[in-house]
Amino acid sequence: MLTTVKSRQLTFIQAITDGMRTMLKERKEVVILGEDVGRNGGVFRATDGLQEEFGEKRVFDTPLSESGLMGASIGMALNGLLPIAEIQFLGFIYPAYEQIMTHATRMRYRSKGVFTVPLVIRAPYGAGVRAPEIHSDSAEALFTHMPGIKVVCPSTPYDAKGLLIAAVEDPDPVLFLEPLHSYRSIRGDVPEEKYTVEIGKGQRVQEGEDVTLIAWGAMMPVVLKAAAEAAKAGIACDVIDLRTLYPLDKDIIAESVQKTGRCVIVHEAHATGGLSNDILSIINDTSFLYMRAPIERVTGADVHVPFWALEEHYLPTPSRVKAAIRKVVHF
Amino acid sequence: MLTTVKSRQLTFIQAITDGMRTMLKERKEVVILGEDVGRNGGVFRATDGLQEEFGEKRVFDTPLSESGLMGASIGMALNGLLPIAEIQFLGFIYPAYEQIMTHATRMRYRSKGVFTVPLVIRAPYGAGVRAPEIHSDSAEALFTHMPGIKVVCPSTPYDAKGLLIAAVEDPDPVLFLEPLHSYRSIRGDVPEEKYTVEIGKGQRVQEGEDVTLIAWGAMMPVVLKAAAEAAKAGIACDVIDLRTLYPLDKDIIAESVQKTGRCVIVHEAHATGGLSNDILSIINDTSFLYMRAPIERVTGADVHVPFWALEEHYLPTPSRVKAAIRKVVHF
Amino acid sequence: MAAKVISTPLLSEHKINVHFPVQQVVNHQGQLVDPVYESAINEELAQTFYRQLVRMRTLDRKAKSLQRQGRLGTYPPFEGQEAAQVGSALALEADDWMFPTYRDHAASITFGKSYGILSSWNGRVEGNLPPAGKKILPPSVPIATQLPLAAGAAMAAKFKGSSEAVIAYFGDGATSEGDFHEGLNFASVYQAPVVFFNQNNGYAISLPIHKQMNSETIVQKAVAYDIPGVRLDGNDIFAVYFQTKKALERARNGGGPTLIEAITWRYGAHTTADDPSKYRDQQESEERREYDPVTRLEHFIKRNGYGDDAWMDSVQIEASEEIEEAVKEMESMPPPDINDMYDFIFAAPTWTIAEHKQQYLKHLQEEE
Amino acid sequence: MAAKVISTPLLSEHKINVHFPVQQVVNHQGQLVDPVYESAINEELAQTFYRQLVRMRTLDRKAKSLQRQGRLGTYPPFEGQEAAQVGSALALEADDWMFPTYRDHAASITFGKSYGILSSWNGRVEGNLPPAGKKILPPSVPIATQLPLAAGAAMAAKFKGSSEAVIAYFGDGATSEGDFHEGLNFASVYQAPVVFFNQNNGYAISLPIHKQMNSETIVQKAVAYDIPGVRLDGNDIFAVYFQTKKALERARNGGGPTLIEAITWRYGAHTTADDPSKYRDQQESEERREYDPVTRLEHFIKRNGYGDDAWMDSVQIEASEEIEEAVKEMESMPPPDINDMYDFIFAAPTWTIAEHKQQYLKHLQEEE
Ligand SMILES: Cc1ncc(C[n+]2csc(CCOP(=O)(O)OP(=O)(O)O)c2C)c(N)n1
Ligand SMILES: Cc1ncc(C[n+]2csc(CCOP(=O)(O)OP(=O)(O)O)c2C)c(N)n1
Ligand SMILES: [Mg+2]
Ligand SMILES: [Mg+2]
Repeated sequence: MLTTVKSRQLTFIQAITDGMRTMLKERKEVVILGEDVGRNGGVFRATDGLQEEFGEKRVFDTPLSESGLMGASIGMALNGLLPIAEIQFLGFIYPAYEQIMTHATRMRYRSKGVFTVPLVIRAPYGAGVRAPEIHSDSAEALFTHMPGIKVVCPSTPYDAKGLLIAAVEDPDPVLFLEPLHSYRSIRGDVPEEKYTVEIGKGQRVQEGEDVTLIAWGAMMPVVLKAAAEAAKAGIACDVIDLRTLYPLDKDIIAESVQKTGRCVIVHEAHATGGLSNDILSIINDTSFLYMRAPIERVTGADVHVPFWALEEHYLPTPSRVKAAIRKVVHF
Repeated sequence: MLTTVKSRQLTFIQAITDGMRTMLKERKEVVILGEDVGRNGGVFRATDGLQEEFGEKRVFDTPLSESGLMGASIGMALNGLLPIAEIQFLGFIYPAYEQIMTHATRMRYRSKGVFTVPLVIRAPYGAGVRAPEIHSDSAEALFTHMPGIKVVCPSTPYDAKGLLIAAVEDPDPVLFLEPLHSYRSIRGDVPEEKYTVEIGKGQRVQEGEDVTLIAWGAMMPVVLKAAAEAAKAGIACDVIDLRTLYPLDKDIIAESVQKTGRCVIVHEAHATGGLSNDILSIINDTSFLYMRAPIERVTGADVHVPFWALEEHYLPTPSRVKAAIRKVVHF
Repeated sequence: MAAKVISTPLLSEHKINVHFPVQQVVNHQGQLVDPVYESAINEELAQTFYRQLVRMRTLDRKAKSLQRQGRLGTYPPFEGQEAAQVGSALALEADDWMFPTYRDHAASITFGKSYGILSSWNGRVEGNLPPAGKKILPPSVPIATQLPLAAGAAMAAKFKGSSEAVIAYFGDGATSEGDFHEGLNFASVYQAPVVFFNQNNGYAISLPIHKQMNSETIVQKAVAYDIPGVRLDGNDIFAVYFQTKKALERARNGGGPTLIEAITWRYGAHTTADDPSKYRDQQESEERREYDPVTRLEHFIKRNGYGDDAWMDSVQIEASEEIEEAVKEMESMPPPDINDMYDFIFAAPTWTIAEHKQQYLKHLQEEE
Repeated sequence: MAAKVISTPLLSEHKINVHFPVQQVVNHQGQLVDPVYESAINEELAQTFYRQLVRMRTLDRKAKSLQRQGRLGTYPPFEGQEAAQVGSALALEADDWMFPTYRDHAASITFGKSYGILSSWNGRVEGNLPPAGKKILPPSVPIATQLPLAAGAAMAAKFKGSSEAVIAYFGDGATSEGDFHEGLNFASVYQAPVVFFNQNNGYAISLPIHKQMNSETIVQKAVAYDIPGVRLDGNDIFAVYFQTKKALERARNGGGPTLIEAITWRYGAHTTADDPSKYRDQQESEERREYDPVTRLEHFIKRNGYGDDAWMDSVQIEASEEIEEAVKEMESMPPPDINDMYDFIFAAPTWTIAEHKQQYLKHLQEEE
């Protein structure tokens, strides 16, 4: 028997909308809330049309109040709903940090599982779209460090829908990071049906023997470009898209670096305290004897994302990644 | 000519009080504010007697409002004062995270140095004193990752006073972490006069050739105990007290591991995203070829500090550190 | 019924002085002062109130004594606030939600938690667990953070069309936090069925209310959200009970949230680790016993012939026995389970947690 | 002078309906309606107001046009709000502090910033810099966070015994944030010399005010802090100017903070990236031009013979020339300096920053 899966080309952001629509249909407990998500359909249009389709009860605007939004979402999750709360930009999650850290992440442990918080927090992150300050932060490490919340960050439309659905179905809080730079610049095949991408699993997007490249989200196109150029120079890269930032896919990392013995990690966030260092520690713990060169990290500097006239100098570029590849290969 | 420096034995917390008193005398712009810091002298008595001595204008209570406290302190710093703001426990800094991340740390860069925030934030941190939940968090990594704020954490009364004074004199925001477990359990010689300990410099507290032990704050006594026991087993530890958590003292770390080729890092905070991984990255960058064994990390697990009946099982112990030392030595 | 709202002359050109009179049903001498409630009060109600007040005071005193003996960790006593907590908790329906703080054990127990709640002050997470199906949240430690949660739980109740209402407790100090504001704003915007029950006990640790806020009352903050505000004598269990019931009914009937300010007092320390004489005159504090919630109810009961000294003694004896029993039970709890530390972070442990657990358990074994 | 505060009857048993009348000096037809201010108004004042309003409107329109031409990035227009910003900024003393938002360029420029402020919308940090010694903070992007800062700056002014006062701007949406509450509470507790100047322009991006809050006005939130509240016609520059001056004087004289609600309107989009027709009727928005702040002042000036069409034309020409000049200057700015990214995080770069800088500059060189 042959089953055909219907799919269509969607932009990254359309895939996210599609994921939300799928779950609004699937589970009557799903509600979407946040600043401007209702009539306006979100400042990026991620929730465009959803209020019209599902009504104001399911998809609604909140006051300009991130702590209130987060606290109320946690309260709704405690009382049987499955909220998807949008934070307009990741840099505006800081006022909600308290609610996330003291309640979303701790309710299960402090009640031995009696009270739980099945909550999805969606937030666009990252630089490169000429936004004002604070709008371009990559603050994932503030969430991966603290127990009780999972963090995912897709780089393709397919993964965006699949991870979003997995996040809604996860019984615990999930921070769903959206590379805003990819919203409209990336398209891909997305099945119409419901499917999930497993949280905690990375993906090898290109096979190679010489160097492991590890990245996620908006850095994937950068890394793939560098890999393509490296290929021309005869260097074969094993490219890993992590997809989940906590818990990291230890196995895929270890397997790859044990093969290549060399590794370049790329992210937008600041170097100190960035996730590259967590990856380093996985490599230290699993693959010490395999490493043939120090690991190279291509990251944002330990400075704020600058005002946008300079942001291109903040962000990792294919050229910087290529230089790092050269460095680990020629060590 | 002989100069004698008068000093006396103080507890850790007395040294902090002494540092504040010194700066209240030295600079009329210094003000101390926070919840219960005035008449009550702080819940741990760190500001005991200071309001009586310097008056309600210099040392005053604030409403129960961490974001207000932090925002107002930043505003005062903008307008010429040198505030020392107390957060009652580090776990209650989360509501102030927004103010710290969007203003304290960014005012200088967004104004090219026209407006600056010479602010000290004091906060007791850590577990082991049978406190209720949230009171025992070690959240230093949330601050070391983000640009624009320095983080220090003394382990001795001498360093506590010296680093506090350096923090007040620093032209930028400094988070001053106080190992609350050490408040009364640690005593030491503290000069009466004003002196500073340089921010950004660690200290070798024990010389050894076999293994580097790196820790800070409340973990120092734990590490020293393990080092003493290791010595009995013939293992000589090079023990480093980092003292400053951002910027880390790269040189002292590199120098030590290049000598020993083996390293154990100890901290209370969770493993994922903990500062141990930053230290790993320094070692990766500076000392790859020197390392003779994978680095061992003895840290809090990726779980919340448990309710206190179990906290002894969360905290690193000399026994766990000793086991890690054995492991790196016998690799 | 008399108008409950009086506007007094303006204080300054641009300042409005709002006045919310203090609601009282029974005064401190045990006299009924609001005849409206006469028909709603009977012997059974008075005796129920009394039994629970005595239990709670006995429990609190027991806890303090256990703490002094080193059998309990740091503990936040509530003596003086029993009427506010018991009266409001008794006003709830079985299906309602409660969001208490660390000081609200009397409310939590009255609404169904066991005395085992005390074990949380021995660092036992088990103290946080309600009886099956009972929607009593673990006490909120970070101040005011429970208020947006309560708003959200109430929004969900409305969403589901259930008849659940929500009560959230908080102190005078909590009103300074942003979460107080954001919680009340959310509840008012969505007209969520929640009662924000403030216990104004005059202090937040060492800070007296007049340094916490510039406003004379807490209730006037209701004006900011245009929601009903009620100021009442929190040591008068009848006022507490009837006004909370009314607010809960309004909430259930779509009337949205209410802010209640219950004026009360803690006689003792903030917690057993605190020395109140550092920041206030404890002699004066003791003088407030004239307005004590338990004594007041005794006066009322005697006045109305609902009970005599012998009956009161029997209530006390029963309470003491019950609590001794509960303490025994608490002290024979099995030791804490190390697995609890790892097993309730997520529904299923991530590999990092599983690894940390395995490593640590192995280490413990090897240590032996 | 007439009493400014009227209490209307209570809405429900426990609800107080406070009423702050809308202060107006000149109505939308340009008629003086509050004779109290007659003697304080003269030709010079009216002309000063007018010149600045025209400049600001011209600047805003120029910015929108530059944005459409791709010569400026995303930009948040303020057309409609000129009187609120200009009137309040002119009420300040030279030594005062200003904490503006991203939409408050008219206030910032009126108080002394250069038109170069626009360059910040080309991602240039230079747009944030005030003239030497001028205490105009960079615009606050994270909503409401500037309010506790303003309270703190005012506390410091009081501490130093200086005569500085502080003004902080914020929108209707900002009132929902915890920082609004914490900032006002701090200012009221310490009676700090600060004016919280709210521009109620009806919307926070797409959210209309009646979904932002359950209260009918913003000014009534002053009751929560027991501070003076003033509600005024924000399109009436005279009302704005005189009331702000009064509030600033009160602040300077130890009278503490004031909350001002200036009712105004933004005709256009939230920012140039926003499509307002998605969430409101733009035709209705245009109809509000009947209450326009600039037209109103024109009516007033003509009515009083303070200027004729020719004079107004000359003002417009002058403003246009001035702004064309400023745009030229902005567009001939030297390119941004990469060093700026590294050199202003700390007074002296830490080693990690120094290393990142050195590595990156080296990489750039090698790339060439
Ligand atoms: C966010 C936060 N900041 C500080 C504390 C420390 N703290 C515990 S109780 C308390 C005072 C609370 O006062 P109030 O709200 O009046 O309640 P009460 O203790 O009087 O019942 C403080 C400051 C905390 N628990 N949470
Ligand atoms: C903390 C935070 N959350 C969200 C945003 C995104 N945002 C920018 S402007 C705005 C609306 C502000 O509305 P209002 O306070 O009324 O000011 P206005 O834009 O009308 O001048 C929002 C939600 C932000 N800048 N900061
Ligand atoms: Mg209190
Ligand atoms: Mg607005």
